[in-house]
Amino acid sequence: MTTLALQRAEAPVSATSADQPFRTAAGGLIDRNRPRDFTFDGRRLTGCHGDTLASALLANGVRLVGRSFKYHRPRGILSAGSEEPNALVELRSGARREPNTRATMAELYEGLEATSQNRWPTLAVDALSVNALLSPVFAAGFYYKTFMWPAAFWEKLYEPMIRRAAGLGRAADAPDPDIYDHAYAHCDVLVIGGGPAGLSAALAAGRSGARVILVDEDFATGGRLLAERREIGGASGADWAARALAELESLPEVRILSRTTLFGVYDHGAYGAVERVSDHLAVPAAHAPRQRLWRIVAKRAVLAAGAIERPHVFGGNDRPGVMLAGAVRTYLNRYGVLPGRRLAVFTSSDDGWRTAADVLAAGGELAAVIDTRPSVPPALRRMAEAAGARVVTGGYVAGTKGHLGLSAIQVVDGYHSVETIACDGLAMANGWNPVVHLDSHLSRRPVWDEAIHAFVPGTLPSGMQAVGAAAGRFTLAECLESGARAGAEAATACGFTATTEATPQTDPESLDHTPLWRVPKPLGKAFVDFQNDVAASDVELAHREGFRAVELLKRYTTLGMATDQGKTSNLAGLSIMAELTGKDIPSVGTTVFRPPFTPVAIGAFAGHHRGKDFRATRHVPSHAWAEENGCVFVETGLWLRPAYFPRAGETDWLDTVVREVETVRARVGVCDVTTLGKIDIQGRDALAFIERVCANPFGTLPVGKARYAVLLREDGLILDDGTIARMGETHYVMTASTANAAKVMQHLEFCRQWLWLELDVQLASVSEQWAQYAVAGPRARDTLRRIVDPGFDISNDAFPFLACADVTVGGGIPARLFRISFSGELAYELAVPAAYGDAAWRAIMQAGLPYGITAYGSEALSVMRIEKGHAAGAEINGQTTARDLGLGGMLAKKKDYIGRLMKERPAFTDPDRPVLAGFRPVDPSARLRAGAHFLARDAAPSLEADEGVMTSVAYSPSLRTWIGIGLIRRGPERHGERVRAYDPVRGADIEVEICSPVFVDPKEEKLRV
Amino acid sequence: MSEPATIQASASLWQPRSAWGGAPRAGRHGAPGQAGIRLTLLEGRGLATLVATEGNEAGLQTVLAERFGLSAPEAGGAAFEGERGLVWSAPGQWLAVAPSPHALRDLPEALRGLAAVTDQSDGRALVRVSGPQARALLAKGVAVDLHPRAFGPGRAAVTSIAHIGVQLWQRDAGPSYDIAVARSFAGSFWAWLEHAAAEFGYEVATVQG
Amino acid sequence: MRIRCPFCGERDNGEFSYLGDAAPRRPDGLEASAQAMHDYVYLRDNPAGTIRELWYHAAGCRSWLVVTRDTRTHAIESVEPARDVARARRSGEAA
Amino acid sequence: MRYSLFSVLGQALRGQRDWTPQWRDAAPQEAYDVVIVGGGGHGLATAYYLAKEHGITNVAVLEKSHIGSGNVGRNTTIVRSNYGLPGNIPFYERSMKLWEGLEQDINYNAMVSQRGVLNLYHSDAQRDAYARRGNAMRLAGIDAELLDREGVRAMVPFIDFDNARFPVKGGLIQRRGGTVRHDAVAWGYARAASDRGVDIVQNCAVTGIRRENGRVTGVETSRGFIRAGKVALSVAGSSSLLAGMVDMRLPIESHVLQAFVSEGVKPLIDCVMTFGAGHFYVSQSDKGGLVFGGDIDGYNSYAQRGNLHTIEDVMEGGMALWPGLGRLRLLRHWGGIMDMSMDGSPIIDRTEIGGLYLNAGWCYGGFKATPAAGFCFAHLIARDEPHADASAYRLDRFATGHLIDEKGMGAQPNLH
Repeated sequence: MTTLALQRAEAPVSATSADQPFRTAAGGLIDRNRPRDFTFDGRRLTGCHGDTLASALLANGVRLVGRSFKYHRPRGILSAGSEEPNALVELRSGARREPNTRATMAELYEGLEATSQNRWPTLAVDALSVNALLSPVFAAGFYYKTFMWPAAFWEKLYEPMIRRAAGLGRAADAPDPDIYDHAYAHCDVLVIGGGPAGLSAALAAGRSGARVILVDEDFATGGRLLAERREIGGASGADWAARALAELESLPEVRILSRTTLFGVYDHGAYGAVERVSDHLAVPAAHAPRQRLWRIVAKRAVLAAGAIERPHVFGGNDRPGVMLAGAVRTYLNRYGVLPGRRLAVFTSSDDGWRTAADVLAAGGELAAVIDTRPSVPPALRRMAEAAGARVVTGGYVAGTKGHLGLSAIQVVDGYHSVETIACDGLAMANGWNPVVHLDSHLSRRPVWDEAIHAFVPGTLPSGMQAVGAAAGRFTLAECLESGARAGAEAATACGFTATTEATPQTDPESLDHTPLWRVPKPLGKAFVDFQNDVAASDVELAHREGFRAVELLKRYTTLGMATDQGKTSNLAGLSIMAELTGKDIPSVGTTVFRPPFTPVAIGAFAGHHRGKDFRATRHVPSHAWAEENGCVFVETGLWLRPAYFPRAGETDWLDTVVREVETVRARVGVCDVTTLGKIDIQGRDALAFIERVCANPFGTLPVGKARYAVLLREDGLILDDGTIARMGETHYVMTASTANAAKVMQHLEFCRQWLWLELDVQLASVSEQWAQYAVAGPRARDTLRRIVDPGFDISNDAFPFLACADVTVGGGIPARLFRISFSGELAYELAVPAAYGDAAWRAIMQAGLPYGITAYGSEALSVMRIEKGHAAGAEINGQTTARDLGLGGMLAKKKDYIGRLMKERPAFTDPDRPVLAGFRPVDPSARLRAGAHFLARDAAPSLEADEGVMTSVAYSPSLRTWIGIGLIRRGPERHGERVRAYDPVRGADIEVEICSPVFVDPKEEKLRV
Repeated sequence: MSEPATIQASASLWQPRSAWGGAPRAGRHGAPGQAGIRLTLLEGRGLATLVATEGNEAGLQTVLAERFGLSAPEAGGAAFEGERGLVWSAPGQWLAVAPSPHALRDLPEALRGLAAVTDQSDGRALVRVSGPQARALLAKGVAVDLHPRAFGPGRAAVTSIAHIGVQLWQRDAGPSYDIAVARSFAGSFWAWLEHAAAEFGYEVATVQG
Repeated sequence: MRIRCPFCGERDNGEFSYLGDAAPRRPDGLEASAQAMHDYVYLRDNPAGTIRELWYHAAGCRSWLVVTRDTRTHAIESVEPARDVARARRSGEAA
Repeated sequence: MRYSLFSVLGQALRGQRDWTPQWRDAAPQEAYDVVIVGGGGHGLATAYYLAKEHGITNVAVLEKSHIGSGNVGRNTTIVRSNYGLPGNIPFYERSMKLWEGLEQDINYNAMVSQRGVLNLYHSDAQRDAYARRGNAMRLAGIDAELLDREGVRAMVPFIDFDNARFPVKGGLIQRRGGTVRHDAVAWGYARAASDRGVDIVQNCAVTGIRRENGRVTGVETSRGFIRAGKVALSVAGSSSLLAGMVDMRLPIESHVLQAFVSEGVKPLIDCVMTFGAGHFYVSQSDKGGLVFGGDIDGYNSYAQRGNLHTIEDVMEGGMALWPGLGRLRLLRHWGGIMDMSMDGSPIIDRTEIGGLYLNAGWCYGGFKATPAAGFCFAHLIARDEPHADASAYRLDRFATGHLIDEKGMGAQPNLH
């Protein structure tokens, strides 16, 4: 410390920068030749390349930056990093508006637009600053005690009022125009933090050849080395950092991610980080993402995230101009900015005196140094006094003065007399807290280190090590040494040969520090949590009311719950609670830090998956034809299915669907049913396997035949239904419903790999290989005769109902033909290799032309299945048994299968259970709707009167009326009875007659012709 | 097995359609400068899944080696001779790849009793990803470590990209990778590829067989 | 969370789907009792500590796996193919 | 001191000096008529209603940490009674009605905000399923409205109507649903129960349950043995562990559910909204943060944290539904441990052990249930018979098949 130059610089501020009156004449890491114009609240200002918004504002003498959350007190810039609680602004405008952006982290770019928030009408004159006058009322938790009368006023009056006042900035009100990216990265050693410890660790690990990722939240690498006047091996710290960075960049297996925040630590070496790829630009370059979310997997991690300085708790400590002492040094040394014309230092450590020295070195005026310790090293005192500064030891700052910014401090000396000292800047140095946030993410609690009066990492998850200031080792020498050692150890643990070099010589420093958790007698409100306006008096109140456990304190006062997660406030709150309860700080404990370390844009997490790309869209093989022909599609799971194919002159969807159904019932239609799951089951024990997974018997199914299949869950309810076709002696093809295809495959694999591994079964999903088309209607066979190659006899005799066979189409293209029907018509399903799906569809349309073929979609398909009383997704909803759906009779009696026992539970065999029936409106013009509940005609609506529910409805072209199927108590016994379909959410109450669920061709004559 | 070479097409109607559909546009796209990515659509390939029957893996290996000159690689492997090869898919399961479906026509019969063979030639869309930024591109979607120390030519993975199931294998140290994606997902997969490749600049081409 | 599939290597848990405790044994066969089936389907030890559980590598090799994991810390002790575990159980029964 | 505008203003003038602890931090007595294990919302509400409704005040609530340290303090604050099955409907409506009068009843402002719960639908099938549920609610006299697309647009014009992968077609809204300041529920019940004589014992972990002749006699705790006539377990998240102390296996697994809050912003959304085509639901707190969540992580866990896969899934849902969220930042995410039951519905029942009662299996529905769970559990404990509104929540329903499976997912807890 004493080695630092103390002489006053010749010209305190830049002579050429009249527009940046607080910019020093020289020095700093900014580029003075690259001015950057920006605006704050519409005011045009200029900064330099290399500035943050905060440093540029300070360079322009702007101290008032925002208004506080609750009391709307004027606030300025407290810090120079990601811990900033006060200087939050709205950045950019329109669809790119970003509320609550830390001015200390926003890299200045040409044209930057910033607006202050949470004020009206202006930052300087804020109407709600009246809240500050009401602060005696607005103590912690006051709202739990009032606003209760009258009850209805909460939503109408009190809450809207509170909500409007709360909330800081305004979110954008249009969709985010930028793109976000994701990337995965893997490494041996992950180093978190680009300060001296992190750089040392990365160098030690990187030199060994290990794959290293260095993550640093700053845009310039070096951490505190950029902010301090320090020496390493005879060079300046900043130069050392630059050399380290250059070497790291030259190592092929080292990746440096700057402008990147490691925000979360997850299980098993997984980490989340967000890279602000384009936030330092007005608009991202073409094709470039705004931000990229990195998912990093690391074998080892070195935490070198540094430390955060602690404010003092005294009256008016939130006034613009009061700053952390380290931040003052950052503005002086890195940005070449004097944070005030006349600065005072309030310190409890030797570290604070470093700020005094740097102020002088930068040409600033030092008004005073107030040290809470009774004695300070004489050399330090001499330095300050030589510069004309008032020095007070064993005293404290009790209060501050100033309107919208600091104009004076009120100092209490060792004799309790109050002295007012004029100054426009105050630097607070009350010790540093290691950043223990990340190592807490895996539920590890930090432990108290009495030597440094701070929490340090406790037991870390295996593979993780903390170094440097993050481990409570604050001296530069310790940072370099512990970083290098940890980096080498991590690389060695990954199998590399790493050596550590001797730690270079650093200039001496003193860590002497006796924290003052709060001043004894503050003058005015003494803030603990700046952003949430939690004062020391609120902690006292929480204590008085029994909210003494640290989590209760946090929740009652909102201490540490603001956007900074209490980075500068938590310990102050704990220490006051410790004092009030007579405990020591570690007994009070600490709250759990949660990810993310700093807030992360929601868009970054979502990445590519938004809008139409939220989830994949699956296309059916006939999609191109359908599009060409004006099809209307419908989302069905991930599939985009053709719903109906409107033709000219049709006025609405119902017109079209009726025409499609009538055409199928009278002539022929074709429908893409590729979305069904298709599973090839082969193997010696294929049949035994099918017998165990299906509830109905298959032992008698011959080769060349297909059968309806019901699968139950082990709890006895229906899992899915489909068909199983026996294509060969040991070769079956099973279909599953569109919605359940993946679930059924997983279930079959479970049975094969876990339950019955003794069975020789091979499963292969062929859902994607085959395009499958239902060709249905009286002319289906005629149509298919022109598709299936001539060698195959598909006559009714040779290929009867439920037949299946391998055939060829189009002159030798292999295909599968199944004579199965969902529509109740003479129908086939033809499967062709998917590449020929488009061709086959066009060929079928052409082949069916003479018979008046129509394409039909899922709507017509659904109408026809309802006309036939076939259950589908609305009935097979995970709450129904086979018996409920009228399938009880087909279940096997003499075999064990999944779900056999549980389906016999009393509730499932209760004769009063709602079961499947059909419904017809008594007034044939009435429209039915699914979701209506059934009530007796004379029943008053009540839960007790509920007899069941309509599950599916359709307008039946065959019956010229709406029809429905549904579940109703004792349905099959009640055909002919009338009940109400009660649908109050759509204002309907319709009398319906219970009937058979099979409305069309109940004798199934059409199927077999 | 489909045999396009021998099909006597009854009409010009019966033309196969690319699994990529109309999504890809040939040519140069994305950021200007030297293209970092080359995307080559692999058309007309033969694909089949082989699922070994219980306890017959050794016999399967022998027949594959003797009759087809192929070896079934271990978990996570891909064994290729030119454009023919086998890619591990699951325990006891492989994806057979050949320049055309025709080249795989003898497999089912030759492996009868040893493995269930299922044609998948139409079920997947294939793309080859190469170019100086190929690895960086795939890192945007593939959670598997593709660094040369962890993954190289002859390695394969079944995983997902952008919520879409893929099978990928590395062809050479260039690096170039082949990616197979289920046909119905091809359009969405392509949308992701374009999104991810745009910042590197990319070119699109097609090869047959 | 990362799960090391014995076939595919370490993958994010998002590639897997979860079933639950691997301890309950399905009472196979026509002679199984409803009580035993009820216990198999519904009752769980749900330990705070080590559990052997069934996962399915849905987005990978479609293998069912038995993962031995601590439910308090998520630490994974082992991952085995479910087939091997089932086979070992059976041979244990036979012996 | 009674809370009122008068007392608040009075204390403002007196420097807030006269406030006293909101509840007594009691030391455990030797014996109680009823010991409630678990000082969460449910346990505290149970104690309150035991005292208020049944005059039973010789009651201790034992909490291993501090009150409200479990799920009542880490949920997404939603209250609603929009269920579709008869086993659930009367219970949750009981809860809703208790919420509506809670603050005046316990003299504590828990900020019950009936701003509406809107479930979006994206297909005809989903619309009909919602109609089915809404109609069931209406049968029970509960408010439910089915909105079309334009009705939804009027409420939440900022969501994606034009470019959505799964277009919004409408929604089911329960206007009486809303949010409640979660911590305040625990504190308010604690204060009200304490005022009626209940002992709230913090830092008192139950380590064993003593039985004699098939009946409970008390609990072993970290602060010694406490005799009890009746023991009531109200420890969702850890129910299996407590049940394990008496060798009971439950149809429950413990799973982690993550929750999220964004930075505070000026008012954006004035209802609770759920996405019907992905895992995302959202509301805005009075402080301005968007509070949102999605699906459980899906694996058994007792760690109060989850993993990135689920986080991305939730955010993708959020961006898909509401593309303006992109630049808003996630402030914090955390996890809570859920009792996930085998049919997705809770258990409020006696056990086979005399005097031992179980309140468990809440899945992620426990918060909204707090008043009714306390009310019905107190009834069960006091009278030894289930309250009519909770009579379906039997432990033997898995054996009888009287499941209450709203989603139809079956015996797999992580799918509910």
